[in-house]
Amino acid sequence: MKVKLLFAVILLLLLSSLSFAQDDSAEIDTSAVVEELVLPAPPGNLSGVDKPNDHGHSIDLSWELSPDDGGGLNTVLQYDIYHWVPNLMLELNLVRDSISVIQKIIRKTTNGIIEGSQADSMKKVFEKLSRSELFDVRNSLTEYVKKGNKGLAEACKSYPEGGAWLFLDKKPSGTSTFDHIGSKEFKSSGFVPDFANLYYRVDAVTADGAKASSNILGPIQSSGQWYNTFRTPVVFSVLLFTLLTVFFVQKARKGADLYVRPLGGIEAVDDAIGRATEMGRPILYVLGLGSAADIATIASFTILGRVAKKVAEYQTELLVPTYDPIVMTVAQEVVKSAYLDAGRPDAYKEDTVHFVTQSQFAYVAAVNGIMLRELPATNIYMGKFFAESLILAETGALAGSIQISGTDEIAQIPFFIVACDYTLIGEELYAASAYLGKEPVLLGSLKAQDYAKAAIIVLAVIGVILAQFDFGTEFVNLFEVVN
Amino acid sequence: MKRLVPLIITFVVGTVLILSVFIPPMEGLGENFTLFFDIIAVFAFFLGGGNLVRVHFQKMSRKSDDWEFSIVTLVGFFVMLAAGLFKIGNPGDIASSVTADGSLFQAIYRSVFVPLSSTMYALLAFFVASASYRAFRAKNREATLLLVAAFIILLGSTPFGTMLTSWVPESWSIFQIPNLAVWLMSSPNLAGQRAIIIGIGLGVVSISLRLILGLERTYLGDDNA
Amino acid sequence: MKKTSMVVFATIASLFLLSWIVKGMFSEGSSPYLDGFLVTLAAFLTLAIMSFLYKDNPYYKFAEHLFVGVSAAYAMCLGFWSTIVGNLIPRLSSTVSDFFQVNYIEGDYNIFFVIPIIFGILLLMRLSPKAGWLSRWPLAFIVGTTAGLNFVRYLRSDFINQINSTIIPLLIDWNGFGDFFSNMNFSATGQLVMMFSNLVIFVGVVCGIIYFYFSKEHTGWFGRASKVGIWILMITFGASFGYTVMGRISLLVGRITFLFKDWLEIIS
Amino acid sequence: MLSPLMAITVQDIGITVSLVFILLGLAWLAWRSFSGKEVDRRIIFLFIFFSVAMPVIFKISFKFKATPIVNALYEKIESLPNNSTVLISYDFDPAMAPEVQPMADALSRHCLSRDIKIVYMCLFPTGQGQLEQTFSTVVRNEFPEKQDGIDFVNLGYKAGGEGVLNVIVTDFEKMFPTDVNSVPYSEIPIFDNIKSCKNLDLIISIGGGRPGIKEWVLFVGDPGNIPMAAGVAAVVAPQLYPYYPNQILGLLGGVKGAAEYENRLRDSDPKFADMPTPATTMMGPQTLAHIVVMSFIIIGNILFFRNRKRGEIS
Repeated sequence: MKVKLLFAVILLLLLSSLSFAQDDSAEIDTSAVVEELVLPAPPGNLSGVDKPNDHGHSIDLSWELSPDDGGGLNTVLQYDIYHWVPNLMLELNLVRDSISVIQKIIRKTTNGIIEGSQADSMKKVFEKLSRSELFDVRNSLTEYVKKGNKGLAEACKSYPEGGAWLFLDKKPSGTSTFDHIGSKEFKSSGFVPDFANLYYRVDAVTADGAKASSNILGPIQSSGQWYNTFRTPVVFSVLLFTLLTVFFVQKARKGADLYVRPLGGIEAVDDAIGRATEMGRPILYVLGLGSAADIATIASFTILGRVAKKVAEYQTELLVPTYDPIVMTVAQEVVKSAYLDAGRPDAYKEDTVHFVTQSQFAYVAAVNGIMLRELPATNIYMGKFFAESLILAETGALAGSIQISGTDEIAQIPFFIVACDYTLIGEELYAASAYLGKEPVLLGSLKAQDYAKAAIIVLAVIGVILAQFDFGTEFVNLFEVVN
Repeated sequence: MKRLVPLIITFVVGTVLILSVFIPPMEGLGENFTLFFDIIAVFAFFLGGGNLVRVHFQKMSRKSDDWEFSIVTLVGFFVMLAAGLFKIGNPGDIASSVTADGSLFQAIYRSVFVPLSSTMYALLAFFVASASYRAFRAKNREATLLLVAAFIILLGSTPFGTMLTSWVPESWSIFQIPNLAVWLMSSPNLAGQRAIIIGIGLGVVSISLRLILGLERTYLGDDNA
Repeated sequence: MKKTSMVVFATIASLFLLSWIVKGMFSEGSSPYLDGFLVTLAAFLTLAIMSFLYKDNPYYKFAEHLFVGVSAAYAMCLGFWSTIVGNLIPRLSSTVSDFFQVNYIEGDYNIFFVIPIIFGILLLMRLSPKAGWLSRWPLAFIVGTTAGLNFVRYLRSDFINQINSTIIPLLIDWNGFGDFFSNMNFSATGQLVMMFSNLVIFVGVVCGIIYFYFSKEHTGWFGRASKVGIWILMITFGASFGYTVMGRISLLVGRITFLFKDWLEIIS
Repeated sequence: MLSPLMAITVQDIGITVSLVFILLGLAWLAWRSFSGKEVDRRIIFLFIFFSVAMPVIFKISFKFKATPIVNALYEKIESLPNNSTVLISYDFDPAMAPEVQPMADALSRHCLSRDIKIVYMCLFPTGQGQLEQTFSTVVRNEFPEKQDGIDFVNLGYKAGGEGVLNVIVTDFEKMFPTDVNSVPYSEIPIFDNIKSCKNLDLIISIGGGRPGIKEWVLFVGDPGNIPMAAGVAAVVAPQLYPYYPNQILGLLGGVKGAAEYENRLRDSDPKFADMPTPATTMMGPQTLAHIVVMSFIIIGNILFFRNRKRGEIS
């Protein structure tokens, strides 16, 4: 009961101070300008549209520069943009201010409290309240704002009565557009209601403070759109790519023979396994630091499957130290089934794939240790690699192993190329897994990617030819996604 | 159940986020989903911490190799955690920034975390040098191209390169080493990088599509785990 | 412990103890011995990591293990304060918000913010051997979000926008052949070089993509184009290598500066 | 008048001695390699250590002219009107700090001195620790008159990487209900007219990993059509060239980019004459180390070709 009373008192206090607020806004009016000042010519022809292709709550304004901006008297310093708001909005802003004063008292921070007599009086009232009362008042006020905001659109209809011009923003001279991007949240002070009558005005301001107002724009309404037409090129490519992928995956599933060219690095893997067998030394397979959802790691699993199968056939030893626990379980599965495929499930050892640690350099130190102790005949690095790539490849070279690598981490490719014998560059890693796995899903999506690449080549060639002529720009603009 | 629910979640979330790009009213929903994602990402940090504690306690109880060092990890972990969560030594109260100057958290950050992580990466300087002595060879035409490009960039990033070719006249200035280095970066390098990012970009697009459509399920692990 | 390693340990310990005392005696500030300790600790850890270059050793292992623990806790604390306290709690409960002194955020859909909590807790289930499979749900959410976000963004920025950027004029300031030949020079900003650059970019991108085209055998003109592609790629990697050397050396300079300036105070 | 001999300082002697030392070392290395003896990797490590340490001690430094891609960012900041708002994101950890912290400091200095407001945030948890360093060395130290919340604001770190970016491109407050000191968004004057990244005049990401500048371009720069620039560690700089100039208007790559920016800034206005230039200082050791690395490559390759020739004969 007591809280309700308090709430009423505070609200009354706030509403009474609203008359001050209106007085404040009256000051802004151009009629108050002192006579000695030379008025600039006003900006002309203020017009506005609902901001296209957005979720609403925003208006794009544009005007013609004042003749005294960049010419004439050349006195215009800036443009002040105003919008008309109903009293309800001013009231709600005040309530919001008082909520924030309460918050600050609750937070025991005095820094940044709104200046001025009004805030002081609020502060005085609030500081007398107990903590729990403060919370209650705050919650009631918040509820009040929430309810009040819903009536804003209705209140806007009263223009020009029952409201005031509110300063929005200033723009430097030479600017002739302003996008009033309102908030879509009821609770935010920048809230702009959709389908409400909005009014705008732009003032040209000189360095002395003389102001000249443009015509008043309004009523104008903001609204949301259902579809962002600016992004049509993206929609097209999303649809095309999806269709291409689904089409080729289906085709591959039906057993169509989709050609993938052989890759040097993959041929080298087979040779390297043979070499390891001859030398009687193990093969080290490093899956990198990626997670099981990383495309490079997924590609690496397929290659690991192939390597494990060959290893099982040749009866060589395989070592797979892993960095990520999920990657480890998947890798175990892959290796186990590869041994099964090769008809040697008995040769599979549980610790072939083992977890090391999930710390980058500790992992490197451990793998380096394996390299120098076991002296593997071949080291295969496939997956996501970061700064550790060079340390691994360097140590491997020191141990005299043949090294085959592949990663899509661009920054690390040079180190692999320099220190390894074969390197799958970027996308080649993905292609390698499709080539080896012959899985319809992988083959199909590789095909779709190839078609997309072909499209780039064709479009770029046409575009470059057209770009030599003036009418080519229209073609280029097709690929320009604004906003 | 173990597979179907995750596949549905992935499909729904992925589709909503794609649609929210084109359909403005869905923007808010997309924002909320991403906010959920960010919050879950923090739980992933907690999972990382929990995992760390579990692994190192196991190591200690099993007395496996180097188990003594697990104590170091755990002490470091808990001290830092306490310093951060209780804001020990922070000026101001609970609302102050966790990294505020003067806090124990920031002190440990500066004198333990910073030297450790930056020295880890500084080690790479040594390995780069060693690799350039040992492995950087003009084995074939491709390797030679790589080597020459690297050499020009190395020269170009030192005043030495400027000195070496300052006699080249203005009308031939592209052959001055610094200009040549800039040109290498902004022409052939740009072309090569673009070719790679288009390829990898398409790879990412393709795997995203496969994940959303449920064609790619590796990340779920095996059924028994 | 062996006798030699005991001696090494004693020497190192006493040297750093000495450093702490000396630093504490000569440094100014409100708490000289604390500052001295912190700088000495940082120096010790720096040198401990560097000792890895000689060989793997207990000091390195100590530093390394400390790093693992501290970095995990660092990320947890930041995540807790910034996201859990900053974004989650204000949307859940005004009482808890008040405890942490953050503003409660009023919203009609706040109830849905229990979803990330449930998923977060399910994610932690991974720590339990029996309910571990439940962590696949939040994992699916994470994967779905990244896939959904990446799908459109990569298509737009790394595909459509890259086509747009590759369509460049090959003729620049073209006023006929006469003008071209009479003004021809090899200046870095000259017409010839600019035109050549654009040609290299265009041909380089096209040939580079051809190298990554897997559906056709690389023979004939296609093979030659792909050969040009790999040359361009090699120059690219060379440039990257050169740049990386610079980056790595900078880090070393940073550490050495710390040792000489902040710790030993040889330089000012 | 001092005789020329007197003008020789300890520094000059130091530089000469270190150059001689490095030259002798290289000669020894070449001789040892050519006589077919294995050189231990640790000797090479030691060598690199000295060639970096000596110029650090004796402070060899050089001046640099800004390349167009660096200048583009400088000019962009110069062209921004007063009271513009720039966002600087600290997307790096201490390991990259020697390269990129000087950029972050120089950019902050440049913006604040031109009365441009700065919104600081980070996508790396460690970025918040690094931000604190800029605050203590540049913001609070050199610009004591600038006020928190009015001239700059520190939003701190949020987890999620691209998830964070995807929200702030359309709604700032949703992601950052408060700044790092728990001051609510609505009470921060800078944000009066800023609802999303689209209201910013420029976004600069300082980084070198993931999430970093690439994510900024993909999730904020491109979708919101917002001018972007970047300062990055040298390792990733080459990868960002495809986005220049359409998607990134300027790029500082590695410590050289930072040094170029510092020099450009210092030459532009006498008030910057005394500013600290850590990146420029670092270019001295850089240069020597580069020369050593290049010598390694040359020695290695001469060795390689000699051995190959021998292999062919035998």
